[in-house]
Amino acid sequence: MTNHFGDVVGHSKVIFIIGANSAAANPIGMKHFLQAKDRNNAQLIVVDPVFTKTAAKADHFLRIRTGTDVALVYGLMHVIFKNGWEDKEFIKTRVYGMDEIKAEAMKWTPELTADVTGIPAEQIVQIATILAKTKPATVVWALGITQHSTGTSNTRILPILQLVLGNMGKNGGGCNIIRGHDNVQGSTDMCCLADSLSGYYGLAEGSWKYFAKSWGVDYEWLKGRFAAPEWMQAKGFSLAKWWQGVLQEETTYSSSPVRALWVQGNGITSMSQQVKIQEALDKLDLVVLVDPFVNEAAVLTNRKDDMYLLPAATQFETEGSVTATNRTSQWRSKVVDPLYESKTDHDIMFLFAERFGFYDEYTRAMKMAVKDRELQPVKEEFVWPDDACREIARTIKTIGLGGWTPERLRKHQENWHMFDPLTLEGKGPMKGEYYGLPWPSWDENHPGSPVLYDVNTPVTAGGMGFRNRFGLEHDGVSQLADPSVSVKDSKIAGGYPEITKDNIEQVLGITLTAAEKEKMGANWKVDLSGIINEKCLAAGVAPYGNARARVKVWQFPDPIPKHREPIHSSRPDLVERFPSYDDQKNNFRVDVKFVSEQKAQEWVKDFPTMLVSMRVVNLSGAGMLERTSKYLSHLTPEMFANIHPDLALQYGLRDGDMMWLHAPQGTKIRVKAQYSLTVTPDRIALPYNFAGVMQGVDLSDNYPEGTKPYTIGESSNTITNYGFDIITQIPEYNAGLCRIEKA
Amino acid sequence: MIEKMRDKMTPRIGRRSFLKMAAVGAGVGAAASLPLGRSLRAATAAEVKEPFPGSKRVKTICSICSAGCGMIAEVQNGVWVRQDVAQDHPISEGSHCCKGIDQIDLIKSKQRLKFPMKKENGQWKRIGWDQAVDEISGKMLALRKENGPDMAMFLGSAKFNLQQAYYFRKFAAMWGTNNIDHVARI
Amino acid sequence: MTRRAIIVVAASMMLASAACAADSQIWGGMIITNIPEYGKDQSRNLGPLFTYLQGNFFRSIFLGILLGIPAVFLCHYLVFGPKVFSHDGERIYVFTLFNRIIHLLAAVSFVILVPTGFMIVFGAYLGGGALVTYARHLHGIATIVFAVSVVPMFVFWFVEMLPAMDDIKWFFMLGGYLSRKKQEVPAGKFNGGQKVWFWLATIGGLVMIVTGGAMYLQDFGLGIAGGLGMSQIDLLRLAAIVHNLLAFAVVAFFFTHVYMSLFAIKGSINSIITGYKEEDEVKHLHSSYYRKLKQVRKA
Amino acid sequence: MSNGQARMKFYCDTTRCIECFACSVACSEAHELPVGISRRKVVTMHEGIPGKEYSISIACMHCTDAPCEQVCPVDCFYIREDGIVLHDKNKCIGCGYCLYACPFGAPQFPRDGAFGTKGAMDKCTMCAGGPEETNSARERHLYGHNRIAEGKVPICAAVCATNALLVGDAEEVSTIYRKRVSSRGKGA
Repeated sequence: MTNHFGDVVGHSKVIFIIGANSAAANPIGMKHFLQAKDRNNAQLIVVDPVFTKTAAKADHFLRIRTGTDVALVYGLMHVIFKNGWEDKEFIKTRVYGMDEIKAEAMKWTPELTADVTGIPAEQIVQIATILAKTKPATVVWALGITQHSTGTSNTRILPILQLVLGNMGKNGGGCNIIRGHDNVQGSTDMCCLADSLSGYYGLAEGSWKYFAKSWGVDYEWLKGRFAAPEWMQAKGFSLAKWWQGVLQEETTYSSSPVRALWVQGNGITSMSQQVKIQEALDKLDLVVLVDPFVNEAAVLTNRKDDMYLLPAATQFETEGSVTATNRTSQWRSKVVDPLYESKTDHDIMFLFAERFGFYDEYTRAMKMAVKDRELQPVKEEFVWPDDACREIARTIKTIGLGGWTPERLRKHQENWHMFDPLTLEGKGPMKGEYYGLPWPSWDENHPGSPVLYDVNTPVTAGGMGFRNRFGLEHDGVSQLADPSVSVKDSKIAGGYPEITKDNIEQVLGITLTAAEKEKMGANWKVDLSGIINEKCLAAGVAPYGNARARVKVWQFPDPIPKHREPIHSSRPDLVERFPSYDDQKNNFRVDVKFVSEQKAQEWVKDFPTMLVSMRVVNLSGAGMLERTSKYLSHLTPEMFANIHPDLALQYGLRDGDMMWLHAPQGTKIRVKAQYSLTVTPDRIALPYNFAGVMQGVDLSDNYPEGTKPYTIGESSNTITNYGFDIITQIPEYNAGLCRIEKA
Repeated sequence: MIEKMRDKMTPRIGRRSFLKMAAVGAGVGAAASLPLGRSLRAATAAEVKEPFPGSKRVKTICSICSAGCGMIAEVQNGVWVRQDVAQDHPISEGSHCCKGIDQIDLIKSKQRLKFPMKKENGQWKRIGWDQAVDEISGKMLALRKENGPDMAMFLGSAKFNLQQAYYFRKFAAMWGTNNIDHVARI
Repeated sequence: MTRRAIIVVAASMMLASAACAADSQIWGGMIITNIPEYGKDQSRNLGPLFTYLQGNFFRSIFLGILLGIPAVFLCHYLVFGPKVFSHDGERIYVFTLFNRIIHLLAAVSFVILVPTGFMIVFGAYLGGGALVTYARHLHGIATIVFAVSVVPMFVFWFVEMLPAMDDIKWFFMLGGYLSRKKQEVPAGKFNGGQKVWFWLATIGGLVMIVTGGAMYLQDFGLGIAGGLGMSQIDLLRLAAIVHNLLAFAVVAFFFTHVYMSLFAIKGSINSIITGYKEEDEVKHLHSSYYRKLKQVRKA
Repeated sequence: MSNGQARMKFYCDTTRCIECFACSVACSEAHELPVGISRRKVVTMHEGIPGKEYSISIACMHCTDAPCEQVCPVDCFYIREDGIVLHDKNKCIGCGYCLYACPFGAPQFPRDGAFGTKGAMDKCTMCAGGPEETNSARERHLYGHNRIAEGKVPICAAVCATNALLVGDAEEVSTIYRKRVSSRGKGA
């Protein structure tokens, strides 16, 4: 989220929601959208394959065919460019590569867009007009956008739309992406990811060296922990396809097959390819599942030995901070001590670190601090979570977590009432700070940045330009912002590069002492001394630079986003015109099929119905948590599929009848047909929050005694079609095909 | 005709009893979003009885979704007795969805995993922490010896707090693998 | 037989309650159809109607019946006195043992049903709570006893209870009860008054069972309401109205029946205990029947 | 209202209600109701029909001329001076008359035992408990929490995800709603 919910209420005139059902997934977010409607007369535009509860509150509802988001946005941009409604000044001064976008957009006439997306041409023109004429508009999305084989393109095209409209860095504008779990933003920022180190540092040698230093360990020791140095810098297996590391059916590239699985609080029963996951679980040598509830992976597998369940405490039995979707950090206090024999997650990690022989190295950094501009040991014992919090604050520069000290976060919690819900600004003693110090909060005095990329606010008050991340120029064009774009109160006029040891004196026009130079890190990202940060803020300069937003990513298979039909498309005629990518070699250590799977056969002939996954309000994630609540489980007592009566009757299905749904990969699930007019007869919608039944087989006996939730059901992900994003490898949950059969 | 009959349906005043009418509405700022009637008065201290004497109100954050709603947990003698709304929270202003307001039930759920367990010959068996840690670490290290550190896959959680998430990444790094992931792929 | 019936009824009740535990007919999705309809002109208006009737009249009418009818009979007794018949004549066998047992069952059930019914109606004056709740449950249990008796009763007296010309005459002279004179009253085995009571108690009784059962079970999901084209709650409202209205008549006739058998005709109660009626009584009060008996005997 | 006394009312703004069930679950959880008893319900009308679909949260509306109070054979209802309609479970015989009279399907009946008979009626108390001693364990057991006595707002309205559900003095509730509608302007 570049902005925040209160900002939408306060300023947005249009809320363009695409691929998000806030009313079910995030009702408190929905509250803010409805408040914006009531207070600003904001128009709510909802794009979704299904008429959701969010759509029910919309002023305009666009029923899109799954997997055609890029086409739709190009269609909107076509109208905008054709009429010259784009924000020319913004594009000229702060964006790089827009010409190619414009050229692509000009191909997407409303008629072509209508044919591809299924949205009437007049409606496309109408919505484009609203977006162009009503400002500011905010764009909201969630997993409906990301979970596609073109997920990366989808997530790029929407910010590009906002750049075209000049809505970035403005109150009431921006891209407000609604994240899923309570700390998914934080866990992502901390990069529990196979392709990054905490703070999105990447896996290059420089990053590892920085982290070795930050952790107070010898880089060579750390390197020695890995199978070989090359594997240290290679992406690991991803959550989406780790099972190929076990099964090795597609070619894998790793120093070892995956033999042990360690799951700590991850509902892998909500992942796609459940059958493959089941096979992999059966084949592994060791399965360790750490969770407050039984991880239903333990139920999915039929393995007989070498599987352990360790009881983790919930987040109410421990203390720490969580990052909300708007980058705000909130302190979460402990309510009660860990119940039963459960232990907190970090205690479990400490316990095993000790057995694995790296406890000292693991916890060393918590006993260190930056003193005299250098990281050094300062005490014998650490205090959890305060010292971990301080460690993160001093280490993670990329997204500016320097201000997140436990003291400040606790103070914000104590003073909830002193912050304004619309602006997040503090009042009284909290004056000058934004609630939860939304990152970047560059240092201990920085108030946090409620709205990203806002050049009309001084850096010290949360303003900044776009980040200079991809060099100073490309194809001979400067990547820095136009001289006319100066961040307010900045000592430097116009754009400037990211600050490094080498350029700091020149860019800021200062002279450093020899001592400062000696202690300073190579650049702002790896400067543990904090000198770069300090000097930059003194000059009103964001350490990461003031650059152009690039709409062209020259390293990607699609430098500018392109519409590509889903792997399993309902329109074979369009597959010819907009085929998927070439098959991919070695992404996250495994090959991925694209066009070969897409063209393996004309899927729609055998699988004529589109498959859409959806959320129900009472369940989240894999649903194990909520299904153990008697009240929540009572709201959806069993797994179902929303199906239009016309479609159901083609198969002789009455309301409440059971049906089989078959997927192209040969898997099937047995679910109840629930008549609903929220779907059209060409698609059905399934909630994905059930588990405990697999392809018609009830797995109740696999639950340890007394742990079975009140409701179990088929996981819709058993029939989620094959398909993964080319960059991030997120599975294609939200576009696929199936065949209906009466059970 | 029925409408006329209905008009006649006047309440029988005589049958009303007035009990406990004094302790009506009150709650100063706590009722920000609500209309506090002119004619409502604050309940006196004598009327406002504490249902859980000596309990403390812990401010915390809902653990369901990323909106980050505030929560008030009432704790009495180390037991979470009641969940209340956090009216002054800057993001949620007291609101919750059904999952958020039911957090107390989820945490106190009967189906919680209460002790370490292992599956042996197809049967679940209760074991102690010591045994669990011994056996798991023994097996992990043995496999590591055979295949190197990339034989492990670590799947972390979006329900960790920030500090735990950071330490989980560090855990995998010090184990010596990049086979670590969690639910956010984009 | 009784026990078996109880088991059958209990089992069906359990089934019904299990069926509705899954999806309530009242509080489930059906609640919506009910709410917007309430009080609208085009709807059946059963909700407001029930509220109006129950809120204003039912209790008063019951009070009127409870006090009024006995008062009328007291006056009648004082003015006209009981009818006395000779015990010297022959005794005529009119009720078989089976008749009497069944009637006894019905009698027992009525002796429970009517007072407990009144206890529910006037529950407020009894303070509600456990006492009236038990009365309600007893009302329900007695219903089972009544249900067991009503069918055979209906079957074995059905033919003799069919209307006849005598009945019209009987009604014109009100059975001769408004006179101290001993006269022959036109009536078959059963007189016009008895016949009305019979039909009310059997057909009316069955309706009472059904409506009462519906109210007792409340949230049953047997598709009955849907079959009748109404919502469950409207069905219940209708049941409550019908049950109360019918109860007026049933209670009134029950009082009459009791008065006649215990007070108005001296010793007439014996016939349903022993099976025999005094010849004198039959001759006067069931003259047509008496003549028929004589003819049969002659033949 | 004639005497200037506030009359506590619920109002559900259907343009705001998103069927999130927060009110219903909050109510069940706070008052520890058995599953199957929902003092508060959320229903959606015309689901899936653009422009017509709306959701609404329903419970006891605490009617001024409460029909339930008029039909109760044991007079277990009483109406507080602030308009909250409450009842005495110790008096209630579970006859169901209040349910027949209620336009909102508010009265609920727990199933006692195998015969499916009804126990004492249960309904929304606007979090004001019952006739037992305020905040006593017995009151909590029979009627749930008495938040009103604690100076708090009923949990359903307090928790409402979108502030669709309003509670308070009838006039003030309508003022809030009017303000919302007028600021919404002519759009939509």
